[in-house]
Amino acid sequence: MTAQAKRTDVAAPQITPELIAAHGLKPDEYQRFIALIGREPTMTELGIVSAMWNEHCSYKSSRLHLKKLPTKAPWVIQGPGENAGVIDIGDGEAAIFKMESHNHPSYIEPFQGATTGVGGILRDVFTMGARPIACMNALRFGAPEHHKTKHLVAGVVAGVGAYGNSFGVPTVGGEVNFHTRYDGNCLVNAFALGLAKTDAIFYAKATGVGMPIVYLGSKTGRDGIHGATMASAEFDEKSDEKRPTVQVGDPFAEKLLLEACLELMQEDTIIAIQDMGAAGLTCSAVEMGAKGNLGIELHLENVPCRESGMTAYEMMLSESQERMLMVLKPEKEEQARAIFRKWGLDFAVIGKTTDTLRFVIKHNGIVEADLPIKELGDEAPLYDRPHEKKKAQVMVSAESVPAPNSLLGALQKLMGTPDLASRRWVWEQYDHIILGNTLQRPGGDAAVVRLDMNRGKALAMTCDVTPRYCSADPYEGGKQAVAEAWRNITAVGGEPLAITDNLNFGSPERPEIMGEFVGCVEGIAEACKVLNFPVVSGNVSLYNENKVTGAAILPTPTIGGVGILPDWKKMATIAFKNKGDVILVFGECSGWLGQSVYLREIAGKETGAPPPVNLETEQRNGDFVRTLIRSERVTACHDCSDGGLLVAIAEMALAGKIGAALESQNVPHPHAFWFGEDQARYVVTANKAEAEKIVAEAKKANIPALRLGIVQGSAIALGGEASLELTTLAETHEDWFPNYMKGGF
Amino acid sequence: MKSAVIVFPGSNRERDLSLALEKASGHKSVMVWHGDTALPKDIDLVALPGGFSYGDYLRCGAIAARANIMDPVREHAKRGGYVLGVCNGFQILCESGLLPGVLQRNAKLHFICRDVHLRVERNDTAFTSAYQKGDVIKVPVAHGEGNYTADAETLKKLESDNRILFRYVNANGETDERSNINGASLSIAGITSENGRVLGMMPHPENAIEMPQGSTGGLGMFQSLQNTRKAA
Amino acid sequence: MGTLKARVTVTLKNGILDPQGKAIEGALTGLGISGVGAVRQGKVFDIELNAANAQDAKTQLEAACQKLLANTVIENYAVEIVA
Amino acid sequence: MGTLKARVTVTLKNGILDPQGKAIEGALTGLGISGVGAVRQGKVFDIELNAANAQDAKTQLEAACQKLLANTVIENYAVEIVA
Ligand SMILES: Nc1ncnc2c1ncn2[C@@H]1O[C@H](COP(=O)(O)OP(=O)(O)O)[C@@H](O)[C@H]1O
Ligand SMILES: [Mg+2]
Repeated sequence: MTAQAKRTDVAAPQITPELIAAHGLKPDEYQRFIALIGREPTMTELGIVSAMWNEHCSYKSSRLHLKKLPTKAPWVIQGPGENAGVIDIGDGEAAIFKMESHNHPSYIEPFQGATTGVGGILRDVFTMGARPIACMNALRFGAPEHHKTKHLVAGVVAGVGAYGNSFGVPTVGGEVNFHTRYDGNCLVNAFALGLAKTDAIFYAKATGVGMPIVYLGSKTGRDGIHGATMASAEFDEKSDEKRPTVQVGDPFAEKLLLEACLELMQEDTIIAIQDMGAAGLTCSAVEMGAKGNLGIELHLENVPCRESGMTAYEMMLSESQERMLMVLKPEKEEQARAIFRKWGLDFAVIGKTTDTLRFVIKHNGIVEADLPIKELGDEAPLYDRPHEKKKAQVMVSAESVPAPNSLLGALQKLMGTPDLASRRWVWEQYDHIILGNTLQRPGGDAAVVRLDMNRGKALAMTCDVTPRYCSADPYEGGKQAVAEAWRNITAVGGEPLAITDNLNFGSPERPEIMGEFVGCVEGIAEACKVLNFPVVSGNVSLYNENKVTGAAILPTPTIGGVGILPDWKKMATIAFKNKGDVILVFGECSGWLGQSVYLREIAGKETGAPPPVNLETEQRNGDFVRTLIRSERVTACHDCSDGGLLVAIAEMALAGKIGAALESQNVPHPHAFWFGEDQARYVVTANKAEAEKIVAEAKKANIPALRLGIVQGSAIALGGEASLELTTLAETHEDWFPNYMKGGF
Repeated sequence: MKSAVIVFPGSNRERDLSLALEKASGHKSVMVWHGDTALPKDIDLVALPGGFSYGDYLRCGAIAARANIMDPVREHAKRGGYVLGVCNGFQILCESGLLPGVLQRNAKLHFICRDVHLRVERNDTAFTSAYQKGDVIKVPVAHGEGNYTADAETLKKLESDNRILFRYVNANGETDERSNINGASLSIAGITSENGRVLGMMPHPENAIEMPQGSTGGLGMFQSLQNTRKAA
Repeated sequence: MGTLKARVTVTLKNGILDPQGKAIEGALTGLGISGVGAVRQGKVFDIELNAANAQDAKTQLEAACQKLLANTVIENYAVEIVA
Repeated sequence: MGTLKARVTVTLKNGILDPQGKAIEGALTGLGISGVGAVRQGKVFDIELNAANAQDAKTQLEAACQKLLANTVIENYAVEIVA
């Protein structure tokens, strides 16, 4: 059956070491492939293996460590390994979600890179039978003053918006950070969540021999050929010129594809379905066959093409968007075709499943590839790359950090810095209300989206990571990212259920970077285990570094967390509600300034050990706060993160348009108290009588609780300092982004 | 009130709109496919939903305005039937000639999603009878091309014929540059046909029908339509 | 009968405000391109068409402009057969 | 020094997907315009410019294309001095 594949029509290029290198294969990897197939590959086969064995598809540097992540819980229906993770949210319903990066394409062409990133993640979700109900996006850019930053921000934000807005899913949350370590390599991490019935979830695993393989969606062009390979190649000076054919997103086609797929899924017609993402047809077809222990035979002359003269190599590697592959019940072919016709989409039978366990590609009768299908995945290289543990950073003592002239002056300044300024400029470009179920819009802790108008059930979701913590201490930083996501969900009254992770790092071939990766993964694993917050899907993006400067990005393991609210009517929001309410903080305030925003922005130093995360404390404090919220005893709640207590209070005041009279605390270093970034803390408000009871209960439960002041007036007042008017503060907070982006295209 | 919601490929607020119609009237609206050549019988209101019909490629609403179903919609309007176009629906109404003018890119070129204030300029229409004249209501917008533009003569006529039904205003009910979020001529957020039975508007009343959504400012419109039916 | 190539250019009528053009004006000046006066943005369509001859193609495309490609309330169009 | 008029035409590079063009193709055929093959949509900018001479204007506008008017990753541009 291993008829030697040979091209006879055109002169196939000689397979030279250069050509192999250009495909991103190391010499020993190529030898491994030769040994596997026992002969020289054809061009198409070389293309196929380069796609299957690159970092993006094979996870060759990360696989070993990803195994450490906990992936199980009674409510997990599907963990990592499918298009997206699936959790049970009760009543026969499932939430299906995932996050994925589109970093490198977005750096090259920010608008299209971002659109296709959003498109890809939406497809991952609806491939499984879920109607998408929410998106988020975690964005990281270089220093604001870097010459490319503004252009990238403008393009990425417009692209995220253009796709989601047109597709018709609300974009309800995300993150934006600026740091010089992203100068040569921005990060675009897109999250999508959809809803399905637990008994109508669709998987990629093919079953049955001789079943038709159907191509759906848009036509194939020469888009992004080698996109998947590009995603694993470091940037050099030249890649600005050496532009591959950029993929263009077509949200309109995707919307049609969604409706057509969901309509088809109403009927019992589909055996397996898989979207075409990175390395398009190759990855999707191999995956369907390998998962089902089946061979696949494709006849490429039946692939709908947008351009003439496309070769097998090009068709197998094209990354044209808005396409799907499906194994169909043979008797349902006409019914399925009619649905796709109705939606104006291509529908073509391009092959069948076989019992040979071979991946056979024919084009006009010529065998272009004939490879063992399971080995393409199973025998992909697996590396245990050397990794170095980072030296522990010293603790920064409060007395070593200068106090500001005025605490409120420092607050005012912080609220207008790039990382703490309002992101309104960003999220107002996203339709965050479509479908009518967004109960907490961007700007709070977690976004809250109800399932429908008639029920109390709602989902909370958030994106979090603090890269500067991860850089200073990968293990603690990994824990912190999970803990913050867990906390943000808790802060709205949600029960955290599961996460998706998007691990963005530099080159794994550098031991210090690999050390960051391993440290972060282990930290994430530990936090997930203790908090019972398993990982159900994720994505790894490596080689995020700039060859010109040699600088890797900050280690950025973005966590997308999802939780549930049984009754959204009891949810908490960050806004101050009533004058006279008492402001409390739960959790220990030790005044931890190492790696704080205060230290960086006011004292000009980015040093020290980040705040440690005690997961038992997180759990205890969080459970306490959630119970308070669910029994409707608090009037507002906000977790305490970047910038510390005073920043959290300022955000609550701005959201509620009511000020706060804060009481001076009897502490040795007020600036450390008010700006320290200790973890596991929540700021809440409650009426006076309730507040007293709550404090007593907290003490009994061994949870530190402090009264900070009263909600009142139109300014923030603290001790004897001149108070800070909210209108002034709001201006500082709101104006940074639009001013920065003025004239930006 | 019996209503039909037209679904074009790329429409994406058809569910939001039909939910709002249903909430106010207690009746489900019929979804009608763009390729159909007739409306269902006894329809009082045809609603064109928001979205990006045909991707909003070429010009927003342009391709949809030429869909099969638009002929019967035009006939329905000619007969004096009610037509409501929201957001993309407004753009389609302009492109199909049922309303004058066009909707251009927002003056600042960005898509804008936020709550805005609208002033109800008349309450003697089927769409606004549940409001008071001069009411300031809060409803969200979500569009990239809502900048209403027409030639000077058309604008003058719209004004003199009292066909401007909603204007963007500040919280005090005054028009000003800041509240005119997309740069629309005369701060126009919504206009009607000469007989007042065709309304096109950019904001989304269907996303402001209960407090959890942030406002109930849009509910009055659906109640108005319901009252109209009762009165009729 | 053969395949012709045509270019249709659609531009805004005089007097119609052009928000995109205006934004570009400002941005160009901001980028240090000096001396920029009015900017007006329009569209081009490069179209391949099967037609008996150039005249026939032109007639067809003018119909296309009238029916769809241009919004004649605010836009002008020009049809040019290129090859 | 005088005011010149220029037209900048920006078109998609070959092989780059043009969803707009595709949608228009379909719509034109639906409207009964027969024989329509591929449609590709681009942009034109009609620009008034103060410049010493045509050559100078061209140089300026090419810079404008590079910096703003064209997305050179996926688009080509052409500058033409009209008057
Ligand atoms: N790219 C974005 N898209 C949508 N919303 C965003 C984006 N960036 C930030 N936000 C929103 O702004 C708010 C503040 O973000 P952030 O400071 O990261 O919150 P937190 O510190 O609670 O994690 C959040 O509600 C977040 O969802
Ligand atoms: Mg938070």
